Amino acid sequence: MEQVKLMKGNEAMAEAAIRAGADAYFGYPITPQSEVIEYLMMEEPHKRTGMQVLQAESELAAINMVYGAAACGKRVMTSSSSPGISLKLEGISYMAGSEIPCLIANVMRGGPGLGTIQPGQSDYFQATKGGGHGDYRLIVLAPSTVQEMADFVDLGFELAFKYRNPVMILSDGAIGQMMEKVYLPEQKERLSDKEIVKLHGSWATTGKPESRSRNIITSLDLKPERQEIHNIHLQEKYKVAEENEVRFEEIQCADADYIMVAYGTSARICQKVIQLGRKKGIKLGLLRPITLWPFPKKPIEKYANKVKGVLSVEMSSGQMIEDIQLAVKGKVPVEHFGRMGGMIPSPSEVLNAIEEKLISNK
Amino acid sequence: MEQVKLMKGNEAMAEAAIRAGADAYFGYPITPQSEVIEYLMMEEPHKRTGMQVLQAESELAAINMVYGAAACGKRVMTSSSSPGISLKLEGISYMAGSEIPCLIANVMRGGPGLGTIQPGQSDYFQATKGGGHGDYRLIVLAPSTVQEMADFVDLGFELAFKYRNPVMILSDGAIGQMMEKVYLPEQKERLSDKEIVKLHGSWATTGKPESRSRNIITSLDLKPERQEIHNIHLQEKYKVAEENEVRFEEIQCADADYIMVAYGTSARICQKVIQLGRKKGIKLGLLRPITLWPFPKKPIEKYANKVKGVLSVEMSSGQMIEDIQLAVKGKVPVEHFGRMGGMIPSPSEVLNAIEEKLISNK
Amino acid sequence: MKTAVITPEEIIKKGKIVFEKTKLMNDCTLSYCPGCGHGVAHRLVMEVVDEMGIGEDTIGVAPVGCSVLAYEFMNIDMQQAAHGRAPAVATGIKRVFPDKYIFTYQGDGDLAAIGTSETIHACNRGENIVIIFVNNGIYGMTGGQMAPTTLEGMKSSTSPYGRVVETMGHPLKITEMVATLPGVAYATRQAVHQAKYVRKAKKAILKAFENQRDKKGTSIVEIVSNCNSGWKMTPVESNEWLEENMLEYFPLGDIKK
Amino acid sequence: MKTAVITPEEIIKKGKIVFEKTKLMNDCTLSYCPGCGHGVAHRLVMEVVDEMGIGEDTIGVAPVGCSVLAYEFMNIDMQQAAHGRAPAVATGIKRVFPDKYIFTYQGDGDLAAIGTSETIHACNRGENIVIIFVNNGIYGMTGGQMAPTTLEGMKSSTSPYGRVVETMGHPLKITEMVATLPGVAYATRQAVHQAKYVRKAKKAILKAFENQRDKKGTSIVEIVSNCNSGWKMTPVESNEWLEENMLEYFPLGDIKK
Amino acid sequence: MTEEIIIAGFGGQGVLSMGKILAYSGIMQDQEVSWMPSYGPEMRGGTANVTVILSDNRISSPVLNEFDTAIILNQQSMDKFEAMVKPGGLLLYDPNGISHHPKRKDITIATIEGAKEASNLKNKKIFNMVVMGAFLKVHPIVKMKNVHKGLEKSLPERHHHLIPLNEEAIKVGMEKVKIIHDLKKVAAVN
Amino acid sequence: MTEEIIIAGFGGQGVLSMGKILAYSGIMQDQEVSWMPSYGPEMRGGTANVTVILSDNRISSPVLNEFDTAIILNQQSMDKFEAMVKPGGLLLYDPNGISHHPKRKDITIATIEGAKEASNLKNKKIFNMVVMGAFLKVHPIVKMKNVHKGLEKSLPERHHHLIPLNEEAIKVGMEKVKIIHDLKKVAAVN
Amino acid sequence: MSKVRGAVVIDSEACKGCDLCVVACPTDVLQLNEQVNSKGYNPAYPINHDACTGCKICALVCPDMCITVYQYKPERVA
Amino acid sequence: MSKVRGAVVIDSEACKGCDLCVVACPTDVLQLNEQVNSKGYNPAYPINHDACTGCKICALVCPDMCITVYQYKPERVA
Ligand SMILES: Cc1ncc(C[n+]2csc(CCOP(=O)(O)OP(=O)(O)O)c2C)c(N)n1
Ligand SMILES: Cc1ncc(C[n+]2csc(CCOP(=O)(O)OP(=O)(O)O)c2C)c(N)n1
Ligand code: SF4
Ligand code: SF4
Ligand code: SF4
Ligand code: SF4
Repeated sequence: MEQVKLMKGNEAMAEAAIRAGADAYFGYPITPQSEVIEYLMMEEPHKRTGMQVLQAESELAAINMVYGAAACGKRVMTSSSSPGISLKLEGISYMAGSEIPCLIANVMRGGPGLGTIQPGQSDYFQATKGGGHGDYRLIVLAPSTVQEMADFVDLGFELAFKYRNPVMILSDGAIGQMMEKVYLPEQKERLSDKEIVKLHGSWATTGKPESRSRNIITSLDLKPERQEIHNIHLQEKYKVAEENEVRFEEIQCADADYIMVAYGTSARICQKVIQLGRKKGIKLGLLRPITLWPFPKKPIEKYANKVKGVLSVEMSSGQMIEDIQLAVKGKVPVEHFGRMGGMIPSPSEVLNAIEEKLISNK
Repeated sequence: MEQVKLMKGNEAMAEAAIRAGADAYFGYPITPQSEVIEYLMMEEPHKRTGMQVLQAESELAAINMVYGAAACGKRVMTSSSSPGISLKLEGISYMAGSEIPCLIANVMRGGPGLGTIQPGQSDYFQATKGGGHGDYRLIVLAPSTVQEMADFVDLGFELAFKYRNPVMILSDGAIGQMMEKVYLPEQKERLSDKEIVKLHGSWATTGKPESRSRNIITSLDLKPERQEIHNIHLQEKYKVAEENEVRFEEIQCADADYIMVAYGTSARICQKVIQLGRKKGIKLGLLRPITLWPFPKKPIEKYANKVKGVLSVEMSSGQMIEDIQLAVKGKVPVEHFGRMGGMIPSPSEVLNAIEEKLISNK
Repeated sequence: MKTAVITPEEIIKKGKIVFEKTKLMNDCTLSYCPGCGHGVAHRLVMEVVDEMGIGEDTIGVAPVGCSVLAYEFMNIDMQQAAHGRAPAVATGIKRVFPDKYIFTYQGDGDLAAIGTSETIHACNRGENIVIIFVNNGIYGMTGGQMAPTTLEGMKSSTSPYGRVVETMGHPLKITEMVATLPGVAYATRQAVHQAKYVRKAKKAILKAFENQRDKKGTSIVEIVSNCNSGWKMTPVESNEWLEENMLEYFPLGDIKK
Repeated sequence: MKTAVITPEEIIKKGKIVFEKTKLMNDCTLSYCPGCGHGVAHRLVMEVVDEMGIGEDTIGVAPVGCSVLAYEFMNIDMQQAAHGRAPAVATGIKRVFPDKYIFTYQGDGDLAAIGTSETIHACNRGENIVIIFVNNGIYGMTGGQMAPTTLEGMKSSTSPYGRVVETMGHPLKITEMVATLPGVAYATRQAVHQAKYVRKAKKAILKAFENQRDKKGTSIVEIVSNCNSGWKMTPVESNEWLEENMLEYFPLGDIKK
Repeated sequence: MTEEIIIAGFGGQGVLSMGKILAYSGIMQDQEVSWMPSYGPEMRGGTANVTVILSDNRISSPVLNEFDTAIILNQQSMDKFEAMVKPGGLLLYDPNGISHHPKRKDITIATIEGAKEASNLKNKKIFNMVVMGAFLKVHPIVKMKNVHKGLEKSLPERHHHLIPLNEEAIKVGMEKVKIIHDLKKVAAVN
Repeated sequence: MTEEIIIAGFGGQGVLSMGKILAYSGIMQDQEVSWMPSYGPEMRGGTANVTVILSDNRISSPVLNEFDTAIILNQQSMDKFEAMVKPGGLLLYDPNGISHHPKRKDITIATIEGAKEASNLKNKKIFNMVVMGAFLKVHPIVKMKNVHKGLEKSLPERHHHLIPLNEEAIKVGMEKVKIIHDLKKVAAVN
Repeated sequence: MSKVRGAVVIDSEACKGCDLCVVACPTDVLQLNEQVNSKGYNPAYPINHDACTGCKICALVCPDMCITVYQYKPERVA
Repeated sequence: MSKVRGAVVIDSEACKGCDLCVVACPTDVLQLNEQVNSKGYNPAYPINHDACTGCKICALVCPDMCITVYQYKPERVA
């Protein structure tokens, strides 16, 4: 039965992983997401569902443990925060290249370098354009509530297996650390090894019976002709995802003169900005991308023909704004407002930015 | 005195590092760039100039050796190829965050994952948008001849120290492996420790004399207010670089109806395409970005008002095309032609692409 | 002598096969250089898996190195791993498939340089896996660069004047090192360049897989092998050099059992 | 008794200072929890550097961990390094500044988990540096997660029911491990929770820096310390617990000299 | 109704758990809630604070720069948050350890001798419950029965025997709270 | 003048070094040159090839799909490159080890018994110089004095005593090359 | 006879009240103060100062270097 | 008396001519062929086949598993 709880975003994600029937979690501690593995260790999911949890010696080890376990057709997850994700990029590129489904959470903090442990959104490029080497894409989900931290785990696994591709939950320290009311999904049964063979035996390394030829997990092909064919296959897969998996939320966009585009914590703040703005008689709306890749290009393009301007609100120097501009194609002004280094924008300063950069500037 | 030699791109880069007065090279072997460290080990630069060369136990170790040595105000270089660069991204983000000047060469191969050892250009996003976490930029130089492999080493060091920022030479397996005639620059004296103290003593860890307060190399600031100020400083630095460091080459663009935008090996092929096209009466031109970041936005914007269409030619699924589109802002069609997985486009197929995607399509 | 009249042809017709390629090795030419020890090592692992009858339950992990293509040659489910990460990958597999047989097949550069951390921590956790560690004293695949196991004074493309221990460090005996960890059940060093060594090496690999069956923890089988291309010798020369030089620094035998 | 009439105030006026904070420690409050051993360890390193008169030629490297802010407290040039990479960073510095004194100051998670490879290979190369290794059996900075050095059965936020060696591995004695490497000149384990240990620890640190002066290779000084916050004890309790439990598994004294 | 609260003091004063109990109590009366803590090592020794929001509607920003109520338990926090109370809002603080007392006239100001009362109750740990009681007396935003449920939810089973003690502390807080500047009264007067 | 050449055979036949010597000879007569090898492990045992371009102008693409000259030293390479010779171009090959001989009529075809001649000279290593000699006879794109300089440049000092031997091999190649299908003649006839 | 006397000066603002010096002192000179300092800590102070021998033990174990130790050897007094 | 006899079959296309079996064979049965195979290698073949005892040594050292070994124990002949 559904259950309402007060939980941190990180804890909700961990509990949701157990309930999603995850088979394993491998991770390495880093603020602001260590609660994920701490919660799992406390819950002892191996007793509840048989789920395995292991603290790896490093992020490198963790992502490669995910590689091995996920390549067996199991539901496997890892999580980290910005610097730790950078260390995982080789492994992520390998998994995308070998078409291994898995779930990776990045609870972002401010960078670059060691930066700060306070919330940030400056890993957008890394997540959506492929921080690792080579032509690959991750499906990127951006929760903006603790509820979504929980809901996107199962969704993430479903998408990962649907496309045999890693999926990333791109969250931030604020959503990871805050507590909200969350309705937990019901417990999903973990798949038995038999079921896994049935579902994923065509590709996963489940042990080779006489009945089938061997399964190989690899991203290597020394013959460029064949490697290119593989790349083309990946690109076609991504195209399908771009057509079918775009998700977003529109808040008071219908009559808006100006829309803000924001995700995660920034999207929460923008909701307050709408209230403040409309009190002042400024018709504001918010388009909240839920999938950062594939990015909601079309809906934004649509508004580009209706509104007077678009503001990208990010806790970064302005990264998502490029995808907005690529959608808007210069039809209306697109401006950026952001805070960096762990600072969270306040509703009032965002409103000022709209008035200065978009309204008075015309 | 200048000296003409027949050298591989990788060897030219290595010899140029010695002649640029580099103090140290740290690297780990990977095809197609292992000749860099092999050449250096053969040359024994510690005997020629005192330059130190060390084969690290991994790319992670290599980039962090660079961190330590470069933070002393020394001229330090490393090189790798795609998967190895992914492993270096945490370190690169740290160096950008701590404002450490250094030179990093990526001799790209086809990805994702282990991919292939044949040439690729699919790390463009990684190099130009910051593959690592956080808001940072690298100055990215794209050589398209063996001569430029040599020339961009000293240029790279100069820019690195001018902006106290890592600089990347983004090359590919073809340019790294091919031999061409190269005029080697004269030997630059390595700086003495005294000179380094004089030049970089304001920030580098050269040992703290009574006379100055201690120098600290760090990217950390737990107080977000201060971390943000640091980030703003970085962004301002990048703005200056965007205004002053854009480099590009125009080939027969003056009267062109269509221009190709390409760098590195692709730019070489496009030069052949111009010949083929003009034989056929198609007026083609090539705009070759030499700095991929900062990207030659303005010149491309300029042509967007003159030509009938733009073709981005990359050995990737299409990455640089986004920067072209951001510059063109929808004024003329921008199309992509690329090969992937280690394949090199042939001049004739590029010409076909122009005819099909740009000419017949109108 | 009467017996002499029996021709080889007759022997092949009437006689029994006393040696043939195991069916777990595919019928394609190995990508290895002529005389490379990888081929023998591959064969021994597959023979053991075959003879234990665990082919259906065995998953192999081959990271980058000349043996990266092992999945082309071994007729079982396999994963290609990133350079150095095989023990972590194997850990992941073993944790979700505790009853399957998991082995890694790694070179010295892979296991003892970039993969040092993954090797040591998998061994320290006593992951119940088999590590096959082919030590040919050099980076073969990338063209003969210095490895952690390259001997003092030994030439390679990144130590063209011989390994200088003062600046490049000492050849690393990582098998001895991990043998000190409680998680390691069995650590041994073998060779495959002569028939007598081949027989011993096979016994060691068998014991390692039996340990995994009996859930004893990590077993590591180091195989000192040649890289004749990297060493710039003929296969025959390389095996002689191996016998005279490698085995002195890397003595054969069980280190922990 | 006559002497009693001398008041403390007079003593302070007339007497001589027998102990004061070394000038190489800055006058700002340490960011450490009350009673944390890091403070003492910091002081000892700076006292040695001061007494050897090498402050101008010393460069410290502090990676991530509670001591990441060491650069705020030590009045010398310092580099903050990525988690686990300090030995590589120190290698880079030493290779371009062979005559300067380079030390790393690392926690157990940093040195023995994510940094295992960098630690072992720096030691194997015999990099002529000093490694100060503060072993408090836990990840302090991130809130008390299990470290490679966490004792069997010991509780942490990621081993809330105590470390289970079967699944989490055994506490790692990495100092013993690197002591086996020829590149290591000196490996010792010390403590700072009682005055007598503090005195010994300082001698060890002095010897390590003298080794560097004499170009003897790598010296590693492990300091078993408390993390009272992570251990969820008062400082006094934590030092007693350390004495009774940590020192049994991590015995003090020279491991290699 | 929406109530936006900041609770700030030293680490170890039970600031975060007070916020958690308030939030749980809100849930018990079917409200939306959010609990946004300061986090990280700077909390060591230093100050801790948490923003708690209880609302009948979907909560927009969990991070705020003005509050209906500020509960202040040390000087640093007083310096930082006094100005952030909305005009007409409430500032509740424990005078012990406060050197510069609040000066604002456009808000209601109340005090509670939390530390003193807690040591009278021979239990430093329930200091935060005394303060919460004081707050609920002035602003009864959650019913006691929901606070009870909130305690049940937020305390682990093994600590449930402590609930009565906590509730007693809350009562004490309710009795001992002093309103030293009452806006309503002020309003009444004028 | 621009000459675009592919040289292809087994690894170990000296394909790459032949290309290098040609390139160096080009430099010696102030031409632009490029030398683009196939690389990587697939070369092990397998085939090796190199694209060499000599030109009086800046060289555009170092990678080509058609050539003025193809020098072919094994069957795999014959299968791959025969079709890539430009009409009017040259295909030179060593018949030894070639099962399917070239059939094209729109190009000049020449053969050189490189392996045989080399073993006559008691030195397998100079096989590639014999072949190069054959090529230079049919297409004298570089002068011998420049080839000499090229040899000096591309061979390490310690091998300079071998230069005469190499030059002898080149001469042999020049003598022994057979033109089996001569376009010019064909042209003349028609 | 003359007995060596010692005295300590403790920076009570820097002190974090960890109690280590109090426990370490062989002559029970030190004790934690009831009053907290501005950081909310109960700093150590010498309650039994005359017993101090200046042995430095408190200073050696103090992680925050709050303690300065003085020693004085009075002349023999007739 | 009857002596155990052996014979080998060598896959000359798979053989890379590494010479290891030739050197290993205790009775000098094998030798490399002058003629190269399609891959350009000189494959091994039994030049002195009658001396083969079927000891398997060649097969054990062959990295490319080219060698199949047969053994035959003829009945004692009067
Ligand atoms: C991250 C990364 N770094 C470097 C490489 C290049 N590389 C491939 S294999 C290899 C080492 C091979 O040596 P070894 O592990 O000893 O195996 P061998 O080839 O000798 O059998 C290297 C450095 C890579 N593929 N990935
Ligand atoms: C790449 C990366 N991973 C993880 C972290 C988070 N982190 C910071 S310090 C630390 C471990 C601290 O423990 P230890 O090294 O033992 O030092 P202590 O704090 O106990 O003194 C971790 C996991 C990080 N900063 N960077
Ligand atoms: S390079 Fe060395 S290891 Fe690799 S296949 Fe050849 S001989 Fe074997
Ligand atoms: S957390 Fe532990 S290690 Fe860190 S300062 Fe506090 S006591 Fe010291
Ligand atoms: S040891 Fe230092 S910090 Fe601790 S109580 Fe004594 S004086 Fe204060
Ligand atoms: S050992 Fe095998 S590959 Fe080598 S020559 Fe003999 S048969 Fe051929």
